[in-house]
Amino acid sequence: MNKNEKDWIDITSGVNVRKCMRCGKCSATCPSYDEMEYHPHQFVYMVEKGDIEPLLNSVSLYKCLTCFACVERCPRGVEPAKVIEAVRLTAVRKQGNNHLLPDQIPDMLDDDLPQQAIVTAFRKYTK
Amino acid sequence: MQVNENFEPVIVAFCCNWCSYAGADLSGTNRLNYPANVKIIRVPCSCRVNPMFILRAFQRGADGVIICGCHPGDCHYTSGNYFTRRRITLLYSMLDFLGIERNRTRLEWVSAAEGAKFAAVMNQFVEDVKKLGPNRRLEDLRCRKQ
Amino acid sequence: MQRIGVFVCHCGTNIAATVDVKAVAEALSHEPGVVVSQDYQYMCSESGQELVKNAIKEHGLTGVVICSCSPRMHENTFRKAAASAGLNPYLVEIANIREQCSWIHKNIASATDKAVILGKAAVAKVHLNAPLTAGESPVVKRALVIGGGIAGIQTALDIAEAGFDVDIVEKEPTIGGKMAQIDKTFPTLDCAACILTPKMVEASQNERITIHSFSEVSDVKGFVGNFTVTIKKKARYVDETKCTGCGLCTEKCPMKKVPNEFNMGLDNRTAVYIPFAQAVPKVATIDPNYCMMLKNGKCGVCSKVCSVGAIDYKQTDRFIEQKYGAIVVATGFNPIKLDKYDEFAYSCCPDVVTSLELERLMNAAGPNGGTLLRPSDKTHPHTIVFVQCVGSRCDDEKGKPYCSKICCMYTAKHAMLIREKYPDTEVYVFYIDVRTPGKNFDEFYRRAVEQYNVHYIKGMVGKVTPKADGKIDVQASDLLSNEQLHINADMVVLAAAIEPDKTARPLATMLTTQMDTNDFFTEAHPKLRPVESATAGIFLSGACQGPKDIPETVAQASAAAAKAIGLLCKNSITCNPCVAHSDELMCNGCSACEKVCPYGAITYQDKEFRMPDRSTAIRRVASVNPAVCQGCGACTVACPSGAMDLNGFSNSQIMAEVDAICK
Amino acid sequence: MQEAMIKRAKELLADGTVNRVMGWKKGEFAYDTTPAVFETAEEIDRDFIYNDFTQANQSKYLIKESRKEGKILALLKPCDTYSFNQLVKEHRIIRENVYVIGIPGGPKIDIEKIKAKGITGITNVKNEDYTLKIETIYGVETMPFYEAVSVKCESCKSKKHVVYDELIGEGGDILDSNRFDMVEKLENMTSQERYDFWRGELSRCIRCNACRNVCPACTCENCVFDNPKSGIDQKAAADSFEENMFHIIRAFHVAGRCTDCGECSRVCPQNIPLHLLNRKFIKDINCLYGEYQAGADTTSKAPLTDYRTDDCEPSVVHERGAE
Repeated sequence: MNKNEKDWIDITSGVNVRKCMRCGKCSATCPSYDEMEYHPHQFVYMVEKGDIEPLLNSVSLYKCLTCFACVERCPRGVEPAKVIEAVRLTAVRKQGNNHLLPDQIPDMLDDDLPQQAIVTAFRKYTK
Repeated sequence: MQVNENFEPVIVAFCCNWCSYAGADLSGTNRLNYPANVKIIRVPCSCRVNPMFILRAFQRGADGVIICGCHPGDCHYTSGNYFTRRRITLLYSMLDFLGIERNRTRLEWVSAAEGAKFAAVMNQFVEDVKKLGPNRRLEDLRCRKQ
Repeated sequence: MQRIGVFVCHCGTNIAATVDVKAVAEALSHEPGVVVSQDYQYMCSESGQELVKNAIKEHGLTGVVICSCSPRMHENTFRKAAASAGLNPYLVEIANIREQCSWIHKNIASATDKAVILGKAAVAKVHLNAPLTAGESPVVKRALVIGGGIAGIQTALDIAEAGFDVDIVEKEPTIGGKMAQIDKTFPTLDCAACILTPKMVEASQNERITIHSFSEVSDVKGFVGNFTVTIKKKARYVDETKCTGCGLCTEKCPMKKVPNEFNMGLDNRTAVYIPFAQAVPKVATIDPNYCMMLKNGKCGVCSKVCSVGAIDYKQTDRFIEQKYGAIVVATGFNPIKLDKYDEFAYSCCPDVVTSLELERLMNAAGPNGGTLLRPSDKTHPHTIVFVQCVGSRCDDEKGKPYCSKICCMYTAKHAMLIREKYPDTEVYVFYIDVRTPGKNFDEFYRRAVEQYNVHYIKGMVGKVTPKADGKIDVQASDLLSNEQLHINADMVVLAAAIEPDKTARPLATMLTTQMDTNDFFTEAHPKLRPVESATAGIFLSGACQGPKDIPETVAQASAAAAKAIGLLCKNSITCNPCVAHSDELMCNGCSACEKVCPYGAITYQDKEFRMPDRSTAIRRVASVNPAVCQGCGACTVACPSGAMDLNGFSNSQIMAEVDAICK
Repeated sequence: MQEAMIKRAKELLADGTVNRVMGWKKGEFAYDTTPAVFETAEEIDRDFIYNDFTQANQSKYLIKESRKEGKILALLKPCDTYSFNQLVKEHRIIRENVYVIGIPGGPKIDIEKIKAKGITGITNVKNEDYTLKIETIYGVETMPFYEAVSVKCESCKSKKHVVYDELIGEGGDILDSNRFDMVEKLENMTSQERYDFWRGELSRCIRCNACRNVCPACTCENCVFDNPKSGIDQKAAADSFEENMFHIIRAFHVAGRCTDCGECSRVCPQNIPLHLLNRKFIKDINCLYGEYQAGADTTSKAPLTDYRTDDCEPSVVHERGAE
């Protein structure tokens, strides 16, 4: 267990993962659930355990739409999307640079992309 | 500062009747030692302790003042110690602001069941005050013992 | 001149082994005012007490200091001894030289020194002790119960049984409360109405019980043993004394489209109505928001059909004033409103209902006569999803932070009843935790799973979407199999959190009782005084104090009744004389003391004072009701001018102790 | 501005809305202004003054005045309205008996600051476009207005009138002030440095009671320091302890009620920065129990007569800042 990484996620996300009461409403509400290897509630639980390595290497990181449905619905105010975001940032920073610059996004857009994905992409990559 | 081994501080402890005074009794019942420097004054509730009493103690020669009350939420009068907590926090902050040594004042929550805690708190407090030496910053010279 | 006697106890060797008791008696004999200073083997023994009594008489003592064990042990013993020798008991002070001296110190010299100092402090204090007399205040032998649900009914019945008059104030037209709306009760599955309605009738027929239905408490004055309460009897436009409850008016009333609150708005009633068949009192009430006669003066059918002439359109609110010795609060609970939970589609889909609505849907006296039908199209539901913890255990402003306690059990009950009555129905229960502590509770829940094949799924529902075909898509997570589910449901039942009734907070203000941040009444002690409020004479019954099921509610209701009876049995109450008092000449009238008083013992009044320049001035000054004050002293420190002081622990007494210790 | 006030005051007197007017009165010199009650239009014409020197907070006088027959007109600067509200909240001022006109406040100037420049024999001071023309018996001197601004106005907290029946001039807003800077500086000193600082200040106290008598929060019928029964009464400080005692207790008694009007320091003949003690309490209350401005309203619970079950423990005092 990497304590520094856990602390870093705690700080960057601003989320207290110990508030989770394991109801799973985040995962129940998640539109990307089926795409994900680890689901929102697992993110919260695994970060709480400090079991972050598998998350860093999981495709789930990039499947989160950052639609904030889980944040909106969580009865305990845990804000899972922010945890996922923090893990994602950890992964991105680990590799030394930002993989996607805002300038590159216009070229990558295609017409079938949902509007929300575009907005959330900006939210994701302009940190 | 030079620690004077022979310095015996005067410690005044205000204890609420329902929890801390009973806690002090319990540490007696269990024969748990703490220094004889500590003299207890019984008050109905920690919220009865007026800042005037604390200053008065320092004036008359006390070297340390400690207030003990029921744990927050357990007050016999339901809310007394919550008021105590605010008042005493502000008072201690003011004394600190005026440059009075921090370890001369303390507030502790001791329940009627915590005889051991009472003794431990008093041992620690007396030791801390001993390290500070006699109260010189908030004394009344006229009351100084020769 | 004070004449003080000092009595130093050996307590066998308990004190004498580490404290030189003779030296203590000798040292204290030189203190100012001390005329006699003695030591004795066992001061608390019969002969020890005789010694004190004789000294009081012989030396004409004005104060007594006993150096012995903790005052928590024998203060009362010595106070009684002093009183029997003719000395005011509050002129006795104890110096604790056992628990706080001989038992904790090993060095005889330092223990003796400390004992002397503790003795000196007690002598210094007793110099300033004033004789105090415990006041007495009479007890009015009548109780008020606020709220006529099962809690209020049980409390009233128990108090009446003990031989005291008791009034129930109920804001609705009938007593019965939430239990009257419930279909079956867990874990026995007996019919709620069958066990409640006899109690309602019993209450109405008991000659010691007066029911003020459709009434509210509008003002409370006074204190323990002597409350004066103003009750507002809301205009029901029907003369209660004449109405026979025949129901003819309700049949003939042309205004038939009024949402029926007893059936949770699932069907309609008339503008003049009797909430349900077994209502007590069985008296009609006219709803002024819908009655055409009251709104625009056109109709008057009910008045025409009423054979006893009970209809009175001119009726107005009436106020009655009554004195009570004790008040029991039984204001109960309500399910929270769910309109903020968009994800459950409660507001937009009629087939998403709360559990209390389901109770009515399943009740034989309910809108469907006991057949479970979907509210939207009146068809049988085949798949029903229950969602637990809706609004309970929530950390946000939409819900409540606490567990509502009853939902796990009633959901198991609903699931079981549905499976029993309609075995072709699939029932899913989404839970976070199943909490079933209680006699036969877990067995009950297991029966739902094992015998009735209710599908319990660990996980929460995330989204409920009504579909065009009338079905409802329920998207949820199954945390144990780690998958997201979609259930094609016919009905969704939400276990809404429960909250205290909205009338509780203004009532708490009137009663000067405390509430927690969730508006539940706070008990005087969470473990040892669970049915009393911190304010003397106010007792708590049922869910107004916290979420409770029926057995617990009834248990607490009877406990509150027992406490109230204990009070009403007394002819008068002795007050603790160590109470606060205000020096009116110094009081600024700033209200600081009033705001910190946990008992509402301090009131303000305008008084006329003669000023030094012979003019008169009207000033607002505090006065303490000694019957209500418990003597904590919070007010004495809040008071900047020092006008407020505490008997027995006055500013000067405590400072005298401080001085003696620091000298 | 003075003309507008006089005009309105006379109107209100004439139409019987009020029977007295509370304002400021000329002294021997223009800079020498005193709060005063006017009963007639003539008195107002003769003596009423409102200028850069009218600093005094009038609220405290209204305790007595609002208990007299008839209604009184009070002209309140923004900072005075806070004290006024606080006194209404404490039932000291009878609100119905006061007609409040909000008037623009400072910055006011402090004659002592001008005198400190070595300027003597002052007969009149004029503010010409933020340059002070100081007429003295020796001739005219000038100095920038802002160098003479009084201490209490230097860190003005609000230009907003929190209570009024009408306004003359424009209302303002709550300001971001730097009023806690000095408190913070002291907090960052060592305990010994703080002790030395306060001994240096408080040892000058001559117990003239000016701070207490001017303070709109110190309104006790009988002050504990004048009451022989209180056990702490003292006429003059006989020892350094008593110097401390007086100011600690005074600050504690006004804690949560002090509106930070700054009058205590303004009137101190020994220039002791007494407002720092009050600001220390205000700062602590703000950080520990949430922002609270005494006098901002008449209904909120005062921090010392209120509590939260999750309030911090007093040990925070011992854990923060320099030892």
